Amino acid sequence: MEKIDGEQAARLLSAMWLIRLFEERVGQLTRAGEIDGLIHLSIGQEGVAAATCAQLRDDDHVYSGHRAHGHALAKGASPERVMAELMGRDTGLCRGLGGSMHLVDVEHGFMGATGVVGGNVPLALGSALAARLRGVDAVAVVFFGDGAVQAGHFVETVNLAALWELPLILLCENNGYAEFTPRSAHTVVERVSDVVAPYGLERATVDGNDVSEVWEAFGGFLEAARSGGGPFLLECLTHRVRGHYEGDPGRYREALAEAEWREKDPILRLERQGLEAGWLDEDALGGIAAAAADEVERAVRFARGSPFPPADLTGRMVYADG
Amino acid sequence: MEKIDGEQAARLLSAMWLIRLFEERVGQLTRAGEIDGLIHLSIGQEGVAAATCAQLRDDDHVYSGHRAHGHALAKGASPERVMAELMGRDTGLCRGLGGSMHLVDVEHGFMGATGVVGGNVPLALGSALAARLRGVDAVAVVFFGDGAVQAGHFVETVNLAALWELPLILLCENNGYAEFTPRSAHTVVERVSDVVAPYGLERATVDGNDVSEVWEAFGGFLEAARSGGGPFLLECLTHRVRGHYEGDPGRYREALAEAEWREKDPILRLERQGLEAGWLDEDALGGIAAAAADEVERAVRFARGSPFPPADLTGRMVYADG
Amino acid sequence: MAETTTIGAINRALSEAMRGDERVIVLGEDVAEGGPFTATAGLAEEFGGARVINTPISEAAITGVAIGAAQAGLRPVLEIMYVDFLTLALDQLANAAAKAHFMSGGQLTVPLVVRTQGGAGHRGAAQHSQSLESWLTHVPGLKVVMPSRAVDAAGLLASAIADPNPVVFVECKTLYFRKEDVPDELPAVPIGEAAVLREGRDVTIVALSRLAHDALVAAECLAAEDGIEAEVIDPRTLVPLDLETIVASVERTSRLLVAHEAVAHGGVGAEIAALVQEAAFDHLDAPVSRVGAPFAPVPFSAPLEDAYLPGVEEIVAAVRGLR
Amino acid sequence: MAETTTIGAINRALSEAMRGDERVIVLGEDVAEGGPFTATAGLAEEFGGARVINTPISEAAITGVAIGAAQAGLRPVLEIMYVDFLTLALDQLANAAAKAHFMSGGQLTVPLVVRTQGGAGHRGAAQHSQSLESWLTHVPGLKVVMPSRAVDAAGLLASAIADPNPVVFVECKTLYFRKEDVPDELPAVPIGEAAVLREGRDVTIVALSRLAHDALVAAECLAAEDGIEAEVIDPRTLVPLDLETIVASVERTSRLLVAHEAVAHGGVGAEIAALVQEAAFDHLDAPVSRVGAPFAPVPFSAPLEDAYLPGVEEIVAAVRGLR
Ligand SMILES: Cc1ncc(C[n+]2csc(CCOP(=O)(O)OP(=O)(O)O)c2C)c(N)n1
Ligand SMILES: Cc1ncc(C[n+]2csc(CCOP(=O)(O)OP(=O)(O)O)c2C)c(N)n1
Ligand SMILES: [Mg+2]
Ligand SMILES: [Mg+2]
Repeated sequence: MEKIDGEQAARLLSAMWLIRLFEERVGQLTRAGEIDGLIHLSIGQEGVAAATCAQLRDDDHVYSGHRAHGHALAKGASPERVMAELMGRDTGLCRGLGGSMHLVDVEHGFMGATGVVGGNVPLALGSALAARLRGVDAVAVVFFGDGAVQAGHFVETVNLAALWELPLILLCENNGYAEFTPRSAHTVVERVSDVVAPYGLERATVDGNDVSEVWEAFGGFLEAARSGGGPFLLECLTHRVRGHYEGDPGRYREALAEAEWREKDPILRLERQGLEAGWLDEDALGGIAAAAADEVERAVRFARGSPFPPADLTGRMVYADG
Repeated sequence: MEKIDGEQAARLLSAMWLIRLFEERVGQLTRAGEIDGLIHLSIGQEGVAAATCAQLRDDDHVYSGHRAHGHALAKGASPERVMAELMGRDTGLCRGLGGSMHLVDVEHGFMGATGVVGGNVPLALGSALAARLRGVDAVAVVFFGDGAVQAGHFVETVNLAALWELPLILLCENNGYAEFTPRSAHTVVERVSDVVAPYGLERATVDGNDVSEVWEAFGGFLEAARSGGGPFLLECLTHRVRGHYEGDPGRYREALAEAEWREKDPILRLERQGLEAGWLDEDALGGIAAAAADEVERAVRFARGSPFPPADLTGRMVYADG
Repeated sequence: MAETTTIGAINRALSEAMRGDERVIVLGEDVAEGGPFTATAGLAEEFGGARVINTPISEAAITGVAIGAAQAGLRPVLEIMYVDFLTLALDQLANAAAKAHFMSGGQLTVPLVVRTQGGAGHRGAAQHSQSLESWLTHVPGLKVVMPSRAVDAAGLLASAIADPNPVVFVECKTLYFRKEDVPDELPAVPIGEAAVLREGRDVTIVALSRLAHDALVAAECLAAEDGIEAEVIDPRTLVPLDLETIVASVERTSRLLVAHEAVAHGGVGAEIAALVQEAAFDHLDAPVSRVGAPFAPVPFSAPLEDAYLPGVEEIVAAVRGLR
Repeated sequence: MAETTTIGAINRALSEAMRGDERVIVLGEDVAEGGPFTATAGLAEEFGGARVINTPISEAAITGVAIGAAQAGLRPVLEIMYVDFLTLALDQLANAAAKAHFMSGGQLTVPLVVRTQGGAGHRGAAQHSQSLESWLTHVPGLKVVMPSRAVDAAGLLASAIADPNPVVFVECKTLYFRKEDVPDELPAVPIGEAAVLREGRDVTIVALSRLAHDALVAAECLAAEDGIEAEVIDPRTLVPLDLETIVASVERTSRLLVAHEAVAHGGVGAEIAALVQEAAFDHLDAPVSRVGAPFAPVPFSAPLEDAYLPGVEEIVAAVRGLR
């Protein structure tokens, strides 16, 4: 299986720093009242989005759920347009109609997030079905959380995917919590990869905070799916640093000790790995983070400077004309 | 595990003959236009209904699906009132409002059939939850087919049952077909008992046409559920002799060869077993079948002689007054 | 002219659409076997298992699959065997299919057709006999088609498959084997246009699906026995609704009856009554009247079901009641 | 008198019901944690995990579980976190809960309460902002309650829990933290009785949930600026609907406006308009007018959502439009 090298490490660090800083900024802007709505941040989970989407093509369709900013950015969505969407501007990815839980960027194959837990899992299978019928080698990927696995439409889809042997990669970010309750309150099956065992699809559980592990496991599945295999399930064990949503008091769980998190943090880990491997030096690392910070500020400026959508947009966007 | 003896064999043969002859008569009456609606017969599957329900108490709640005549009769519903229901009479179990797919006999703990495939599986779990909270040792049982297993609400319920460790016995009659398509067109998981493996509940797959096998396996689970265990899944491999519904051309599958079926037929098998064991002689066997035939004819006479419901019943039965 | 059944016309429209556009696929429970009503008979044989796909009993997931396939460029025609089971697919239909184009700011389109069938009269009892179209008309983003005639079923199905939006196509089981003469070339019927099935000056009857045929019978009876000339309109499409045709008729007749098989309370008739009393208030000589099922589930027992179901009698009585 | 929020009143009604009847249990996602709006806060601590049950994200199954538990003698209060996700539970609600008593010929009862909440205005976007109550009013066998005031929420929740039928209790997220003075003893409020919130001779405004409060503001503005005295009625219960109170008012005022937040097309306002124009045709000096959301999903962008949502302005304009 292909391992990451220095060049990729740099790309992945850029992607992770962009997501991290972008979402920290979104958190601030939410508290400041510049962004409103239901905001779910993926801080701490950036490694999964980065290490998977970096290996995908624009024609590989990605679907996601309510915690989707990182997936959209990693798949190539412009930070400016994502930020503008979160601020409800006309220049947003969805012209301000969708918001945080409904990001879509068709141009880059980010086919959409959803506010319905697990709701997009069957849609991704539909995209894989279309790829198979159209005879192209595109692969469909869907991100979902551990809480979605107990929803009927998830298992229904796993059964169909296995039955039809379609090029779908089910990507579970298992952060151990669904809203305010731990996985143990939702099921006796600790590992999501065990839930799908009966359907005989190839599956793996990896440390989602270890970018190279995710990269390699996903890369292997992707290669296989590209060449006619599938479906696959990759479970990434990860950690939600922030509350379920911005504003969540978060009293229901104790935060990881600072030191412990520094050990786990996918960004710091890859940085340490890069230094040890001699891929990057402190300056290079600093440069990557700084560039990401600039990009985020550009995004904020762009969004702030963008107009709100025209009043008649609501009525015009209900139906596609054909 | 408790084995069947002569006395039980006689009871089970009576139950099976009653179901067999009752349903053969229902088939005739359907073709004759005396019974209408969507009629699903369980001829060939009688062994499962008989060997399970015979071991249940009236306060053990049983739920079923669209192929439910046998379950209702085995649980103690009066053949007269079932037949009257199928003919839409006021003396029917449900006063003619429910029909074949909606038989209910609360007095005997037959809490209901449904036309929604798998729809009653969670209801049975709710009954088990109530038993647990009320501190009684009643056990809930739900019958469903192999086709229901691919429905999301089935797996959602299995997860909940395992999580809450409730006294529920999931009883699958796997006849290999869902309407006109074989199980292989619905899933790659051949055995239903394998579908629930991840949830760690105790489970077994038995020959559903072998009454003593079903009796013993179910008896074991029932005893365990009664004394605080559960949930359990019992998969009974069986065979649907008739089409999916009465009137179904049945072109989609070849019937078993007469001889082969005589080998499998749960009634003939138990009769042979009873003769070999010396439990019953040919006369006794003939008597059992004849008594069942009489009971069916009584049921037909009762139903034919019963009035249709009063015209205003429809409007009066929508809400319970309280 | 050739005689066909409604189901035959639907079957023909499906095979013609599949022949004309290889992006069209058909999926659903037992569709490769033709389904319980033979709507898809022969399709698997002609177009193969890759385009005519049997599915397990997983209404939610197969609806989501069809939506995703549509977003990826196919034109899926999904069959939900009974509208009663659309309840299991409603999250996907209402939250995903209906809103995708809107929420994506126009980036996504969902050229999906969901074929389903409703209606009672076959002793199917409460869970196999419902008429739930009014739920769908309350969901912006969905189009809802509900034809009464074979020729419209074929023509509207063709239009629905060609439409870039999700269309729910509601058929009626008790009309499936009704015979009708149709032109050899089945004409496309545009979505959103009502059909005036009978002209009349005294009263307008807007009737859906099966009730449209009953309305025609009722109209003849009213003409013969009461000298009342009823204009009978089949909206054919519920969303978008051709209100103009209805209002224009009421402006001439000054009386309106809306008839459908669904439970009257909360049915489509309520919306049509509310719209027309507002648009033609000064023309109405009597309140808009409605014929629909009583507020109860469908009873199984034959005499109760017959009494429950609205039909010719109820229409005639309601028109006579329009003082 | 004591000040409470709507959510506080609901929380209190739940704990009082659980104290008074041990058959009452509460289940739903995160309910033992109090839920996202604190409706169930403190219940797990007082009544324990056996009666306050967290569930996984399995809307269909937990609804079925609640139905089965109700049929077995418990009185479950199920929370579906957002009405938008009731779509996943609708098969169980419409095909099982609503029809069990009927289909069993009266043998089964389903004393179940489904608490859920809807409404927009919080920038929750299209999938967390819907108002879907009209779907439920089209399902015979369900009762539907939709209060606007804290005192009614508490009193009706008590009645719903005591009712032997399945009751869907539709709350409004943007009213949860509204403050209201309520009597120290919360009175039970019977299901099926409307409340006249304001008396007036010139026009009747029937307004649901959040819009009832907007209607009162609009009424003051109309009185001050136009000298129009509006009677404001909150039906409180949608099924059964207290039509008598509404019709009696319209017979005095001769004008009716129905206002709710749901999409107007196919909304509850259509049924009320259809019923009233039929029952009070000769009293109406103007067509029944409706205020509701436009035919579109709820947009996320703040200015668009604000423009989308019906409120005081729309009510005032509609009343002025009632020539
Ligand atoms: C069908 C549905 N039910 C309930 C909710 C409310 N809800 C939003 S997120 C969430 C928890 C999801 O947990 P998980 O899938 O693990 O994702 P995570 O938040 O951990 O990333 C719930 C219950 C919802 N959005 N959709
Ligand atoms: C939710 C739902 N979808 C589809 C149907 C139509 N239908 C009725 S029975 C059936 C097949 C059921 O197969 P299985 O569960 O194996 O039971 P069997 O008929 O073999 O006893 C189907 C698809 C239904 N009744 N309910
Ligand atoms: Mg999680
Ligand atoms: Mg089967």
